[in-house]
Amino acid sequence: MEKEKDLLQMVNIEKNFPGVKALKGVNLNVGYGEVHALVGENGAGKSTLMKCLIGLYPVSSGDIYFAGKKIEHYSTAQALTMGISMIHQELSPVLYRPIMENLWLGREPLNRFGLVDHQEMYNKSLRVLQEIELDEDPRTLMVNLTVAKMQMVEIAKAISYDAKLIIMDEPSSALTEHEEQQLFKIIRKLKKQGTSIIYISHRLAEIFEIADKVTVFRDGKNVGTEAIDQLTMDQIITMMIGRTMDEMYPKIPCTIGETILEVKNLSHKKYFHNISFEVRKGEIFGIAGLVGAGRTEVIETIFGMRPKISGEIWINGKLAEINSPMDGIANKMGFLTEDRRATGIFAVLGVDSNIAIPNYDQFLSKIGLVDDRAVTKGCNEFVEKIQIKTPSLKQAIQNLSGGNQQKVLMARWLMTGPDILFLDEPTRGIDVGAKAEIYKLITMLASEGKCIVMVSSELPEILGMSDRIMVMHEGKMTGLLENSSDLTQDTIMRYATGTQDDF
Amino acid sequence: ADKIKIGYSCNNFNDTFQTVIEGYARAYAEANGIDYSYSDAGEDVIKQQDQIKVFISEGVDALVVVPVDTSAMDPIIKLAAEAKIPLVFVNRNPFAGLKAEEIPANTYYVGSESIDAGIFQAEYLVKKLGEDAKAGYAILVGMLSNEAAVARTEGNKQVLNKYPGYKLLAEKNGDWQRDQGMSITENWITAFGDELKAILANNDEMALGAIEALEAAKIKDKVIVMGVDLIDDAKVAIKEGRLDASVLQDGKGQGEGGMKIAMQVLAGEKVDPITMIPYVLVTPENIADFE
Amino acid sequence: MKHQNRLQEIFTKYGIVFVLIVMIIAMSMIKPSFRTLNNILNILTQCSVYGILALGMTVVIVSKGIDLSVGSILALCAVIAASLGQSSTASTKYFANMAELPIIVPILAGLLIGAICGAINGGLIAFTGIPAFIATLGMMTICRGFAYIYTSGKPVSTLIPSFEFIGQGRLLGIPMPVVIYLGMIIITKILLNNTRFGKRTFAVGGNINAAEVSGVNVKKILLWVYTYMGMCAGVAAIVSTGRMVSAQPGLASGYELTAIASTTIGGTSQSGGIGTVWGAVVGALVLSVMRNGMTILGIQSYLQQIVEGVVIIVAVILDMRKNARKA
Amino acid sequence: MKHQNRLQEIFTKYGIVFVLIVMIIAMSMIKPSFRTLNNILNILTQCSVYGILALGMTVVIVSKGIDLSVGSILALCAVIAASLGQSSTASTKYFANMAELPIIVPILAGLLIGAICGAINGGLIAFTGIPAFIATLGMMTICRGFAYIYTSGKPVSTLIPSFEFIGQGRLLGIPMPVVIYLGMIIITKILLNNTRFGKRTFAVGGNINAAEVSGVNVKKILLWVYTYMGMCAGVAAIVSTGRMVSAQPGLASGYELTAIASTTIGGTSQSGGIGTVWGAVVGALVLSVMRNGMTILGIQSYLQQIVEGVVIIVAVILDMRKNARKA
Ligand SMILES: Nc1ncnc2c1ncn2[C@@H]1O[C@H](COP(=O)(O)OP(=O)(O)OP(=O)(O)O)[C@@H](O)[C@H]1O
Ligand SMILES: Nc1ncnc2c1ncn2[C@@H]1O[C@H](COP(=O)(O)OP(=O)(O)OP(=O)(O)O)[C@@H](O)[C@H]1O
Ligand SMILES: [Mg+2]
Ligand SMILES: [Mg+2]
Repeated sequence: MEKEKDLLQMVNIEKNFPGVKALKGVNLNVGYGEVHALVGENGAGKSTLMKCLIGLYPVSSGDIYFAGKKIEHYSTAQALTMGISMIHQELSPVLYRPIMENLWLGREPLNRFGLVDHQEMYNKSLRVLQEIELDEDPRTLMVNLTVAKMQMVEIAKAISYDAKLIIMDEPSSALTEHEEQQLFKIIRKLKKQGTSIIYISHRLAEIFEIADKVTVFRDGKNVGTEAIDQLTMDQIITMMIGRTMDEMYPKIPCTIGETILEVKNLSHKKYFHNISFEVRKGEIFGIAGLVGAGRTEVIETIFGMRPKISGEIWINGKLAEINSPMDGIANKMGFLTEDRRATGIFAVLGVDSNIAIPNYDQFLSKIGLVDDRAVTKGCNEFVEKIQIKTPSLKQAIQNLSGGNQQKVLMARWLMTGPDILFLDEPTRGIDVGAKAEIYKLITMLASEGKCIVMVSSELPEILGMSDRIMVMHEGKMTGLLENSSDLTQDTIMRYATGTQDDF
Repeated sequence: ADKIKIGYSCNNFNDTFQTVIEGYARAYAEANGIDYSYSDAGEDVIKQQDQIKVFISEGVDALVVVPVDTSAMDPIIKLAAEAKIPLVFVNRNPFAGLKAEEIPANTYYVGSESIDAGIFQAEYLVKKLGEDAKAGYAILVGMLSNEAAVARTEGNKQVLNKYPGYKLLAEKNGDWQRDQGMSITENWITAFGDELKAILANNDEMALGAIEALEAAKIKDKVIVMGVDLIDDAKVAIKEGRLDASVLQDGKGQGEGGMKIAMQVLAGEKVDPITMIPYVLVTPENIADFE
Repeated sequence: MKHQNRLQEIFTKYGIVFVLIVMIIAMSMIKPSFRTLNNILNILTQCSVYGILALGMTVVIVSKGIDLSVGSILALCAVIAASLGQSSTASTKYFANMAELPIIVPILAGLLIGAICGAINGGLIAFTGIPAFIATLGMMTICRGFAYIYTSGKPVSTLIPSFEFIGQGRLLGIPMPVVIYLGMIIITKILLNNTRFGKRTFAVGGNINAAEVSGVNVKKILLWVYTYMGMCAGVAAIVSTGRMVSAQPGLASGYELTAIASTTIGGTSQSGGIGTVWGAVVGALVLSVMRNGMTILGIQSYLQQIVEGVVIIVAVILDMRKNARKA
Repeated sequence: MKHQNRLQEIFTKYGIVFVLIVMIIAMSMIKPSFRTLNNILNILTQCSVYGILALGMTVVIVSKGIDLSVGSILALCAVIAASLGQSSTASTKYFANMAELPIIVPILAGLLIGAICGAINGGLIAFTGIPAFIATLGMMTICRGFAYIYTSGKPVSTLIPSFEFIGQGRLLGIPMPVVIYLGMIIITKILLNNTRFGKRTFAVGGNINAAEVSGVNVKKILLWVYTYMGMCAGVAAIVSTGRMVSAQPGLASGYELTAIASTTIGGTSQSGGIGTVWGAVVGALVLSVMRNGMTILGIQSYLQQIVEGVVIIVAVILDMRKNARKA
């Protein structure tokens, strides 16, 4: 065999799930000290390929060479000792255990009696946390961390294996600018040490910032591998979705009408204080801020999921009493939550049930039973209108791609005929193609006269879509800005970090 | 002087007949000014031992015990001996087969021989059908591992094995329960049809369940059914001619008898270690005597 | 190739039905008496009581719950219903001076008691948030205790003849317990598949947080899920009282496990959100055919227990394969 | 204000310990005999058997499992161990020509049988993926069946004197069952909190995906979790055989529920990943003190059932409040 020049070679990998061909002969080469980006639509097979590599799934066929040796039939534990570690797309903390036990799970340090050495574990954890500049006691339970910090722990863990190759599957989806930059710092340091990194992300801007090479996937096959400086963003998108995309943020100006929702001095016991804003008919109202700023909580409180301690919510000029999501829905609100898995989809239920759950009142027959045929008809309308890709209405939603799941949830809320639609991170973890479609949908809704409140951590998205923007910092509103062409990401960041405060 | 204090440990109150015995013991205690406490072991040997320990640490003067398991009474006998208090077993005999002098000091038994109930049923069956009859029979067994269930079944077989014409078709445990007696009998009717001539049940509840099944299949008149205990429902059923026989255990004799012996021992009287209270076969002929 | 896949698919989808059919065919060949109409009605009658419990249990398990108290609730309903349905000739009467009541009174009483006990379960689970396992474990001993206290441990018997009709009468040649069972199947099927309550029950079992966000009143649904289970126990109590023409406080102990086993054999998933009424029926039939068959074959009781355990495990393993691709 | 919060925090954190203390104080005041050393040793002895089961059950529940078969496994272990520990004077001997064996043989046999049964449970759960509830429900009737078949339904008695020592002897004045219980507490505590196995068990129960992606051999962990549970049942079987100086095939039925109740009262969460050994001990003590107290007070047994159910529910509700803020 000729002298190896790549750390990793994956040759002609195929992977079949019952009924699904997820990988159809994929090749991937990663050199030493290279940051190799992997991009592709939702369901293209990126995570599957990586799970094969880390030994979670056996490959159906194909060869893997790592550090010059052919490796086969190995477990995750073996992959980890071989020098491959991975940050997984789905955050998976053991919630009620301390940080340090999460870090060393599967390789707990032992003392000479063969028992777990807690002191040693603590010391090692301190060191690792220091390395990523996370200032937390290693004995803190994971459950007490914010999502972003949990993700940082995951990153720390992946690094602590001292691996030759670190796979990062959408490590930044739960991070905002600040942590993201920290992550990039770490990646550059690792690269200097000769560590190779596979970096998966739907945020193409990141790819240009950090990657050396990029491989594009479509439909279980690779479309091409290029050095990053040989490509433009548009080229990558074209490779990904197989066609050119017109406009990422298809914002059409629409007539903005009277005020529909008015929030006055809303406060929560713990998460936020004194929030006031109003949203008008046909308006897209963006809420920006760092992770943990309390944006989600504001919306949850308005929608009735959390109790407020003071403040008023006015709808159409009338004071509204909202104490539960039921009240929220009765007041013609809809809420696309940020955590699709935890509070969005009914994983094992069909697409139809997922759409229809809040809407059965519309489909009752004369004797008060649910008219399944009407449900099917109603759901089909939305499937067509917003182009949900599903083999049938009965398909369990967990088998759809992330973007399509998100569209199903959109359909759910649109069917309730809301006046006010809250969208919390509507495009998190969604590929560019699907993203653009969702933006199109949002714009269309606004032009139909709905008011849209959109929380997002992606500033380009906020800037590209909103009419007005509220910025929050640590539970306070720091800015209420008109979106105009001279508003920049930097300005918003100043408000988000509390450097600038208008209130 | 202080009132005399007696602890009564029941094996299982979910067994109707045990509540009858306990009722008589309690009535006797009330009538004689005894400080009476009782407990229910729920058919759990270990729990019974625990409860008896509680009685002893509460300072009872005597113990009356219906054993959950007759073979597991050694620790309890020892506990009583250590506490130097008399121990009277009732209803279930831990000393079956022992001679009077082999029984530990200060320990007594009042009750019947469980096997007799089975023997009485079988003998009555032979009397009704004749020694040379060709007849298939089935046994509804009580809760697995109850001494009474084992012994009564044993008694049935002991007698009927002597007659070659009598054939044991099946035996199955119905956990003393009426609904199980019914379901099992329904299936036996399917399995054996006309072959089935008699059902001997370890207790009345299961016998009554069997009768329901036979009546529903309209073949009650072709099958003899017997139980044990003579509970109220069984009395009625015998009078109505639905149940062919039951075997009476003398609940009063046992409940009162156990307490009486404890009192006699405490009074310093000399008492035989074993007091047998015989079973009585109850049939339509003599049911009138048991009103 | 394609064809074979399709066969395999049908087999995995309806695996348990095949198991049932194989059992029936095997039994019929070994013992011709198994095949008689009478025995078939027998099998159906025998599974009616726990079959009805399994229907309610399906709703409970679909909501991601469990109910260990159904056997005890059944017993409590039965003794109370029976005590209100005694004939005037009864030797030990519960309500000494009460006239004979029409059959509807004990029936309603049984249903009501069942509903109340179920509502207590549901209330505890919905409003205190304790696990269903614990709430219903507590209620299991509580209801059993009340059944014994109510009866002082003695059976309640000599009931009015209408009770006998419920247990042993026939409608168009079909035994009444089977008629009632069929009725409950239809009601539960409609409830679970054709009402808002049913759809929402699936949602609660599938993802309780998402259900809440979608405006489902989760507490109310849980309350009604267990109330319905309690009512099923009430119906089962009436059937069982009718069959015995009497009621015992020790009745139906362990039936909760039979009901759960039936439901699970029928493919209802304990992780919530998945389940069918037909599955519960097939599962109950599997157990019933097995018990009937083993008794007819004269298999020793101890051995029967072992076989039953093995069948439950194997049936569920077979059924798991069906869902494997989703996992 | 701050101070009060702290008190409240302690109370919510150790709520169940307070319940226990209040129960003890109340009993001591009502009945002075409750306070005697003898009675305290009594209470400890009484909870030793299901207390040991509760220890294993803690490990099982921490792994997000459940084990309904422990009562039956206990019985099977007990009858087999006892049959190997009969004295030569026994009237019905299992192995007619066998010499008296040293006590270690029946002890090891009991542990081995327990471990095997547990491993079968674990194997079914880990390798077929069927729910623990169903696997152990099946094993519950299977093991019970074997216990009956092995003994033909009869008790095994007349054991060698060393068995009596295990059940009734004392070490430094402490009854042997309590000594063994303490030993098992320490072993389980170390196992759960200081070994890799323990840490990984928490991970498997807390988030099976996290465990899997960290290279934890989840199947192996599950196998050992149930094997350990089985061994605990074996130990409990030896203690119980020693206490009765005999063994019955019907032994310990329903103990699985007592063990689960103890564990849950002690704050181990059925949703997995949360639990302590001390909690299991306190939970077992709560039940034991309650049973002891009610017997001393002469409370009617039916009423005892009701009280026990209520206490289980209330204890868990109190404990829920502790975790409420995290939910
Ligand atoms: N365990 C599984 N069983 C069956 N099908 C699966 C499984 N895991 C993934 N798939 C399917 O394989 C395909 C590839 O999925 P994968 O998660 O690898 O996509 P991805 O490129 O990582 O997408 P995303 O960008 O949304 O993370 C999809 O069609 C998915 O539905
Ligand atoms: N379940 C919880 N328990 C304790 N604290 C929480 C919980 N959920 C959120 N918080 C805290 O509330 C604050 C705001 O929450 P959150 O992170 O959801 O804000 P956000 O602005 O919506 O961020 P994002 O939506 O970008 O994730 C944070 O300080 C977080 O630590
Ligand atoms: Mg992915
Ligand atoms: Mg948020």
